[in-house]
This record gives sequence, structure tokens and C-alpha cells, in this order.
Amino acid sequence: MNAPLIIFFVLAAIAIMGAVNLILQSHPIHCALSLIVVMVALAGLYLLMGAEFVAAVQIIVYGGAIMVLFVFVIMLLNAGAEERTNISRLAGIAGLPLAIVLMGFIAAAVAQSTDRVQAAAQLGAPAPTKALAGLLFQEFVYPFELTSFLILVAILGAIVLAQREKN
Amino acid sequence: MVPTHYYLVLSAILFGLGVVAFVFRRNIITIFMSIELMLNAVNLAFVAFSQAWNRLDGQVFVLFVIVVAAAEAAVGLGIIILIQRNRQSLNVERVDLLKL
Amino acid sequence: MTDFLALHAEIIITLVKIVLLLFIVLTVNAYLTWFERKVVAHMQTRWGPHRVGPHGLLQPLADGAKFLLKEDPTPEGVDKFTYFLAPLMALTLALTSIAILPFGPNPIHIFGRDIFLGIVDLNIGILALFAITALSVYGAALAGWSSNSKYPLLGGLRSSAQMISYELALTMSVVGVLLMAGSFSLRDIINAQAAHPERGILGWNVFPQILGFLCFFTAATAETNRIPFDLAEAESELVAGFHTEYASFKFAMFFIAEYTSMITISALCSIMFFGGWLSPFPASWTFAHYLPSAILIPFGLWVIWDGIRYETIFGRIILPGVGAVMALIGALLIVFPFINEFIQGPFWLLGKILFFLFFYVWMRGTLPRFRYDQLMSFGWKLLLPVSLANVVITAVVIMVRGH
Amino acid sequence: MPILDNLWIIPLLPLLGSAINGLFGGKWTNSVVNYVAVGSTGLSFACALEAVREFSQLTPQQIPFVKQFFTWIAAGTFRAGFDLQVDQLTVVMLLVVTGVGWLIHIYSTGYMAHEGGYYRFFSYLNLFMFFMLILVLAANYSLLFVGWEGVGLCSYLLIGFYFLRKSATDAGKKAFIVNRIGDFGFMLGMFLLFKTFGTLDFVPMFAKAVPMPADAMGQMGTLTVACLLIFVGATGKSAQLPLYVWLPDAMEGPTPVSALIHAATMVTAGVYVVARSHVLFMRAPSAMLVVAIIGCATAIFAATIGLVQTDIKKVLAYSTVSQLGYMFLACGVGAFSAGIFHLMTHAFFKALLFLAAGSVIHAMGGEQDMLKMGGLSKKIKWTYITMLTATLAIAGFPPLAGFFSKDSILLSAFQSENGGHVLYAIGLFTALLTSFYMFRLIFLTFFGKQRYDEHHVHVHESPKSMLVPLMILAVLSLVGGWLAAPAFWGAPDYFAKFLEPVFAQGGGAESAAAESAAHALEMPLAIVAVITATLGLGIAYWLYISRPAKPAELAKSMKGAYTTLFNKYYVDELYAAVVVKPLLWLSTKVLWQTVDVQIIDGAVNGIAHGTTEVGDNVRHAQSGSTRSYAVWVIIGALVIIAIIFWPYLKPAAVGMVR
Repeated sequence: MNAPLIIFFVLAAIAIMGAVNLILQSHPIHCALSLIVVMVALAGLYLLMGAEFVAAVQIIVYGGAIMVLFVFVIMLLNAGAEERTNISRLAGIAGLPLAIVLMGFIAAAVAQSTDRVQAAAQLGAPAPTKALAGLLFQEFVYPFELTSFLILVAILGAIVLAQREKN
Repeated sequence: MVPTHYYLVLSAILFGLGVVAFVFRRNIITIFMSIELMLNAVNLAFVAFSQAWNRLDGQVFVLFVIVVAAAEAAVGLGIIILIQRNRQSLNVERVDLLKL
Repeated sequence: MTDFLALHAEIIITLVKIVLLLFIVLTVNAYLTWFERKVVAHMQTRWGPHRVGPHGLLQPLADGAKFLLKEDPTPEGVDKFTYFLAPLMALTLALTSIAILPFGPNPIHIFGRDIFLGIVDLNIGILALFAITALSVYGAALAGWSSNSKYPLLGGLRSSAQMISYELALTMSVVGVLLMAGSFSLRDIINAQAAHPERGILGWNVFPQILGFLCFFTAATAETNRIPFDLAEAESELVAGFHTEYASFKFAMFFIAEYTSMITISALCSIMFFGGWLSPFPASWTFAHYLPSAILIPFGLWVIWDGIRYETIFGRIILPGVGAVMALIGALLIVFPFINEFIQGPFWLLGKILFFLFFYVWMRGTLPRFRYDQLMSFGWKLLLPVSLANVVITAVVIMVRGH
Repeated sequence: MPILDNLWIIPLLPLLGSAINGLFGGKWTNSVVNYVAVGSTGLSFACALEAVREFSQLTPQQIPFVKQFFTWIAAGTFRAGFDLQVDQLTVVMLLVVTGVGWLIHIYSTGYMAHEGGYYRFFSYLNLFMFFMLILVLAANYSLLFVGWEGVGLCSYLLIGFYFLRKSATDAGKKAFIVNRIGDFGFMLGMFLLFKTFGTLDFVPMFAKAVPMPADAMGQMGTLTVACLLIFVGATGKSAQLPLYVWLPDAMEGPTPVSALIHAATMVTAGVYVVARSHVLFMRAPSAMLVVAIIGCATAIFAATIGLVQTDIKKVLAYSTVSQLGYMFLACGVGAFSAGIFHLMTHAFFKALLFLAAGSVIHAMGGEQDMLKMGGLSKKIKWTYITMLTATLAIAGFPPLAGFFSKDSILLSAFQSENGGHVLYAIGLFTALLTSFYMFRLIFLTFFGKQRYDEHHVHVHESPKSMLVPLMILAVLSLVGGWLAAPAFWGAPDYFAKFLEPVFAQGGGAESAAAESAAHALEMPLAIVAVITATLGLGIAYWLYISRPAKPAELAKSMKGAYTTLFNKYYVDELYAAVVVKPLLWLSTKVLWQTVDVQIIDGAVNGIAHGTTEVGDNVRHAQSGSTRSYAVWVIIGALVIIAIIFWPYLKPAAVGMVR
């Protein structure tokens, strides 16, 4: 039981608890907070895997921008605790078992299928951010540009959606 | 040194929890968050693989996923605001008609 | 016992460092409030605090005591958990960010160990800092929301929107520096500025990165919710903004968090644009190394001279003592050159930090507050484009000069 | 070699002119449009001259000079490049096209001065120049085909230039469609050639073709078929039987167009193509014979029609057809150089004739019917003189251009082994007819008493811009033939010598023995030809000057023949009955009302109805509740994952079962 393993289990526990909390909490703000916890834990895992840059971006963008946006909207709409309707029969009955089956499926699948990955897995050398940048701006430059375009479109869409139609 | 499939199983579990949240929550915002949770689970898998094969492509994809998530959040939240404005409710089960 | 020490030395040392740093930072915070009040007062031709202790030097203690002893009411219908979480988060994050800063170039040798100044030395230091800054939004936002009251909610909304908006500019404006240093590590950034020791001040990043610096400082001010960007706690509009409903120590937490982040930002400015612990003089000017003593001794003497004529007895005792200590330290530095050498780095860094803190206070004494729409358009339409342009220009220049 | 290395400049200039005029000309005054149009063509003419100068400095090894600019289609082994080629044949065509084209541009500035759509006209005209140059410069059949279609398009546009007149648009459409038929044959020919030789570039293809054995007479070998198909295209473009019908109607277009496109350049493209692929034709004697016969038949056929036409341009149109027939006759008997020579001279004097006719029409204020003219020789002197020159030239009076070219054709026809004498006889008779109807035109137009009333039309000479080109062309059609003059006193025929390297490749050039025999024959045949021409002149004079009443009597006396000729042998009516009507019936009754309305629309509507049906039934699955959708999504995901990961899941599943 070496240090990384301990850290992994701690962080994994935190993440899972956060996710469960996301399901159990009734108020959106608390859900958001628990999701943030999950994200921070994941960032920790990325650090553990030596992906520092991704970890930082995870916190900065997910934690610092996206989730803030969520919180902002929740505050803006003053969303209260969600009401307990149960109109969708199907979801109520078949939802949970199906979801659990799915979870088990994926887990079993990866557990079964990763033996080859295991063979290839070396010690995760700390990912040099320079190399990442090189990859991002040379090999993946066109996707990168496309994402910039995507963001532009998203901005426009958000503006169009959120502005009150003047009449 | 943590075995790769630990990460993968963890990501599977998180993904599954995301799905559960998606099905069981009624608040649109929360459902949206559960989508983000699933995305994060996928990211974890990406990074795990990129570490396993010692290749950075996985991390690049994580970056892309994050970008997409950001764009999605911007637009989605805009839509949510509209919904709240038009239907005075954030409960998906109350939003089941195509027209008001 | 000893082998325990030997085994877990790293941990213990780190813990000690943390405690020391916490103590220092909190004290500095306390005296920062005194400093601010004094400076602003003199700007407005008032005396400022001068009752408690000589020159009001004990005012911070009094304030601290007050914060601790006051009653701490929790308003009706607040969201308990979040209500408590918010100030905690704010303070923790603010203090954490301090831990990433390096304070000196070369480590101390004690017990045969190299102990460098600063708690952790991440090779993604600046990114980590930004990550923490990004999270610190929640302090204000959650506080505002959980208080279950109008003004705080507005304050929270404002601060979250404002911080998201200015974070972009903040991050972008640093990219130029990072490009020049080719690293995220704060140490590397400083060393990159030390590339040409003979140039001295001319080697600093401010000159090539002046645009970046201006953007960074402005955005940072906005991030710390300081005047003129303090719309989240605009007294005239929102009573006290997001911490209206907070009292006593929780309020103090926000307070400390704000001042701590001020310190952090000042440190960042001086590290990234003003050469951190580098001396502004060319390396060849060795006599510049005596500057610390050259400042400390006269100042100490002046304090003594000022102290003996002080009206209260207490002052007549304290002030000369302080002055004497200062003068003594100055003298020691001359006597023991190795200490002097060692003190150079921290001296300059602290000097610069002090300057920026003064600048903050100065702005507060001078500038009026933005209107909200002005704030937003300023951030999005001016700051962000300029910082982007800065990035482009820097990149082009670097490419042309073929680094 | 600045130009030869950048041959593309020559066609590009007119294209630029066309683009500029077409895009901006609408807002500009005519003078600006003139500068652009005339300037671009003039420049390209200059470039052509320079190119020729550089060409003259090439060593024989460098000829044909082929330059590849870029690959335009590349599929498998097939490569169609934008390759331009210059050899002697190209040089002749190049000079004719750019030179005559330029003159006609100048002429048009005067002629079109008062017409609407001025810039449009010049834009089209320049575009035509571009495509024509591509056609003559092309180094492979595919690029040549581009030019081929392009000139077809421009001819369509320009025939229908007065698009408000229904007859004009109809004529345009007619020309286009008839050409399509020919082009179809041409394309088939190209495909066959590619299949046979694996390339469409001239140089390698001919290199491959030379060693091939010639098909025997009457044997339908690959080459024969290919040649016939290409010739079908040629008949379409060059208005030979049976596809000549479009050319007379094409006279609906402005006269300069008739001069440039339908007399000088485009219609000769067919001849050019046949000459260009002479290597193939030389190896397909039966195809050659067909060419000769068709050419000969067309010549006399059109000439007979030309006898009785009263519309001045129609007469010229039919004479064009018959002259083209001459050229094909020449090609058919293997005298390609003679054919090209006649092409050149014909370009000069026929362009001149048309332009002069245009000038006459201009003078008469748009009147085209010769019966309403007469006695103009005094009023429009210069037009009269130039037109007379052209007439003498086409009728074949020495020493004008037509004499030499026509003579050399007749000579080679006379010499050709299979059925030469018949061809010669017909050709000679056609010459007689030609000279007759040409002088009939002259006399009706310029002599006799005037048959128009002074008050409505006041006759006036055309402006300089129209007369100068007339004169230049007159000079050309005067001296243009002298290139071949030396043949008479046994010296080498410059023109044939010049073209020999091209046609020697196919074994086209006459052998030495034939040469000597030719010289022996030269004189007597020439004398016969001159006599014939004079005879035609005499008959015309007798009918239209000394006995003006006679023609009417003749027409009455042999009414049947007259009407038949007057109605052009009822060919149009025949085509209408045989081709057009059935097509119309097919397309309306079958294609439109059955296939389109019932089958296609039926299918579409049926699909639509089916979709609505299905939708109505499936709709109930759409509860509108997001969460149940989510469940469906999960189920789908489960299935997919199960499929993907089955190999890994199998052991686990089996384990569960046990």
C-alpha cells in the first residue's frame, strides 16, 4: 500500500461521495457544491497521474468558470429545492435498475478489457506542458481552431437566448 | 503506481452516478450538472489512458471536452433561463409540451 | 524522538514553515489595515488611528480583540451549511495561494538541510495560483446567496459575474510573461528576468510587457474586489454587499481574505513583472547591497528621535526600542556580510510588495467606483482585447527573434 | 521566348476583356468598352505575332512546341492537362483568328454603335475569341473540346443577341441543339480514341497512330469509326450535310457575328479538327471518302439553294456552307494544306463579304432583301469596291486569293485516285454556281435602278471604323493567295511547304512525282476554272443587267425547281416532321405526363403520405418527458456497450450463468 495508492483511494472516495451527494441533495446549490468537490478531487487525480496542466485547467475552467456560471444562474433564477413530482412512470420504475446495470456493465467491461492496457502502462511521467502545447498547436491545430469557432457560436447563442426580446 | 483500470472503474462509477442523477433529478439545472459529471468521468478515462500509453493525445482531448463543456454550459444555461422565463418552472416534468 | 525527526523531517519542516508563514501573514494583514487607515487618513489630511498605542500602532490588536469578542448572530432562514462554508472557503483559499509564492532565491542551511523560502515550489505555480483565484469566487457568491437577503444576493451576483469576466483578462495578460519565461514556475520566471545581470532593472518584464502589466494589475484589482472595482461590497448601494449579514469573526475572515489576496497579488506583480527578488541595480554595483542597512539605520534613528519626544510615556518607551532594534539590525547586516547577502532577495521582494500595497491604498484614496455597466464593458471591450493583443505581439516578437 | 513560354497569355487577354466588360461595362460609355474589347484582342493579336516570330526561330526538333501549364483532370491513367501546342497549323489558325477577329472587333465598334447591350455584345465577342484560341492552341482533344463547346456557347449567345426577337432566340436554340448532335458524335469519337490510344494528347497519340496499319477501303476499323465520329462533330460545327440547317438561321445575329463566327472562324473549326487529326484520317480511307463526298455534296447543295435566295445575308450564309464543303472536299482527298489554305483565304474574303453586306444593310437602314436595293454602287463607293474585290476573290478570278486556293483544291480533287474526276466535275460546277450567285448578289445590290423609295431610307456611307477593316480585308483577299502563286511556274508552293512538316507526319504531303504531275496539270485546270468563273459572271450579267425581266420568267417556267430551291429543299420541314414532332410527343406524353407526374411525383407523394402515417402511429411514444427519454437512451447505450464489449463480457456472463 504505497502513497499514490492511498492518495488515489482518498480522492476516489471524495469524488464518489460528491457524486452521490449530487444525487441526494435536494437544493441545486448544494448539488453544484458537491459537483465542485468531485471536480477538485478529479483534478487531484490528474495531478497524481502527472497531468498538471489538465488538472489546472480542470479547476480553472470547470471549477472557476462553468460551475460559477451554474451557481450564478441558480442565484439569478432563485431556484428553490426541487418539487417531488413523479409523472414519468418509466423513469421511476426502470431508471435505477437500468442505471445500475449500465454502471456494472461499464465497470465490468473496462475491468475485463484493461489487461492489455495494464501491459502497456508505464510509470506516468509528468506530462511536459510544452509537449502538450506542441501537440495541441501542431497536430490538433485544426480541431483547436474549430473549438474557437464553436465558442464564438456559443457566445452568440447565449446572448441571443438570454436577451429579452424587445417589443 | 496506481493500476490504470482503477481509474477506469472509478470513471465508470462516476459516469453511472451521472446517469442516475440524470434520470432521478427533476430540476433542469441539476440534470445539466449530471451531464457535466458524466463528461468529467469521461475526461478521467481519457487522462488515465493517456498516462497508460504514455501519449498526450488523451489530455488534448480532455482539453477539447472542457471547451465543449464550456460552450454547452453557456448555451444550455441560456436556454434554462428562457425556460424559467416562459414556464415559471424548472421541473422537467412540467416541461413536456412543445408549445406553451 | 530524533529518528522520528530524521524520518519525517520534510513534513515537520513544512509544518513549521506553514505556521510561521501564517503568523507573519496574519500579522501583516492586521498591520495592513492600520497602514491603510493611516495612509488614507493622511491623504484626507486626518490623523487616522492614533489613540491606541503610539501612532495607533496597537489599533490592529484592538480590532482583532473586538472581532473575536463580539456576538455572532446567525440571521433567520439562512442556508446554514453554505453560510458557514462561504467565509471559510474565502479565507482558506486566500491563505493557500500565499503558500505557492517563493520569497527568496537561495535556501537557508539549518540542521544540514536546505530550506528554501516558501512552502511549496510547484512547477505549475502560476497556474495553481490562478486555479485558487478562480475558486475564490465562491466565497463571495455563496455568502451572498446563503444570507437569504437582498443586498448580499445582489453583491454575490455582482462579484461572481465580475470575477468571471476579469479572470479572462487576468489569465491572458500573464501569457506574455509565460511565453518569455517558457515556464509556469515562479522561480523560473524570476530567473528568466535575471538572464542579463548587468542590465539590472532593464531586464525586468515590465518594460517588454508593459501592456500585460497594466492589464494584469487592473484585472487583479477587480479580482480582489478592491476599489475601484468593489461593486460587490459597495457601501453606498448595497450596505456592505455580500457580507452584509456577517458579523464578528466570520466577517473578519472575509476581511483577512481580502487583505491576504491583496498581498498575493502584490507579490505576483512584483514577481512576474518587477523581477521578484532581483535588485534593480546592475550586478556590478556591489555597494547597492548595503542599501538595506542604509535604509534601516537612519529610519531606526529617526524613530528613536521621534519617540523620545512622544506625548505618552508608553510611546516614549516603545518607539525608541523599536527604532533601536531597527538600527541594530541594520548594523548587524553590515557586520555579518553573509546575512546581508542572504537578506538581499527577500529585502527587494518585500520592498516591492510593500510598494504595491501602498499603490492599492493610494488607489482607494483616489479613485471613485465604477458603474456596473462601465465595469463590464471595460473588462470585456478594453481589457480582454488589449491583453489578447499583448499575447499576439509578444508571440510574434519571440518568433521573429527566434527564441 | 517570353510569349511562347507563357502561351496562356494569348487566350487570357480576351477572357480578361470579356470579364471586365461583362462585369463593369454596363455602367461605362461605349468608348471605354471599345478600349477594353478592341485593346484586349489587339494585344492578343500582337502577342500572337510575337509568338509566331519566336516560333520561327525554333529548330524542327522543337516542333510541335508543347507546353504543359497545369493538370486539369487526372483520373487513373487519364490526364487532361491545360496544355497548349504550337505548330505550323496552329500558327495559321492563330493568325487568322486573332487578326480577322481583331478587325471585326474594330468594325463592330462602328456597326453596333447604336445598338443596346453594347457591352454585352463585346463581352460575348471577347469570350468567343478566348474559346476559339483555346480551341486552336489546345494540345489534346479534351482541351480542344472545351474550346469547341465554348465557341458553341458564344455562338448561341450571339445568335440570340436580340433576345427580344423570337426568331433570334429560336435560331440560337436551333444552332445549339444541332451542334449538340454533332458534339455527341465528337465525344464518342474522343472516348473511342482514348480507349484505343490511352491518351488524348495529340503528339503521343499520333506517334502511336503512325505505325498502325491503315484500314482497307470500306473496312470499318477502329480508326475509321473514330474518324467518322469526329467527322460527325465536324459536320455539326461546320454546317455540313445533314447538320447544316442551323447556319442560315444563325444570320439572325448581328452581322459582325455572322462574319466572325459563322464565316471566318468558328465554322472552320470542323475543318481544323479534321486537319488536326489527319494522321488518323490518312489511315481510314473510307472515312476520307465519306468526308470528300459529304463536302462535295454540301458544296453543290448549298450553292443551288444560294441561287434563289433574296436575303443578302442568307445568300452569303449558303455560300459559306458551300465553301466549307470545298474545304472538306480538300481534306477528303488528302490535300489538307489546300483545305487549310482555302480556310485562310475564305476567312479573308468571306469575312469581307459579310462586313460589306453589313455595311450595305447599315446604309439601307436595316433592309436585307436584295429585291429592295439596287443602284447603290454610286452611293456607297467604298463598300461597293471592297465587296466587288471579295466577290472576284470568291468567284475565283486570278490573281485574287480565292483563285489559288480553290484551284489547288480542284487540282488535288482531280488527282485523287478514288472517284476524283466526279468530285472534280461537281466542284467545278459548284464554282460556276458560286460565281453566278455572287455576281447575282452584286448586280441586284449595286446595279440596276433603285428599288427602294428615297424618302424612307437615305443611303449613307459607313463610318471610318467600318471602312478601314473592309479595306484591310480587301487587300488581304487580294494578295492572300499569292503564297501559293509560285506553284504555277513550278517553284515550291510556300504555303504547302510551310505546312508540310505537319502533314508529312501522316504521309499527307504529295510525293515528288505527284508534284511534277501537279505542275503539268496546274495550268490547264486553272484556265478551265477561270473560264467557268467568267461563264458564271456572264450568265449573271445576262440575267440581271441586260434582261432584268428574265429571272421572273425563268422562275415561272420552272416553277417546281424554283420553289424547291427557294424553300431550301424543304429540309427544315423534313427534320421537323421526322425528328422534332416525335420528340415533342415523347417528352410531353411519355416523359412529362407519365414518368414525371405519375411515377416520380407519385413516389415522392407516396413517401410523404407513408411518413405521415408512420408518424401518426409512432407519435404516442413521444411522451415529452425528458426523464423517460433518458431511460430510452440508457437502454440504447446498454445494447451498444453489450455489442462492443461482448468478447470481454462473455467470460463474466458465462461465469454468472454457472
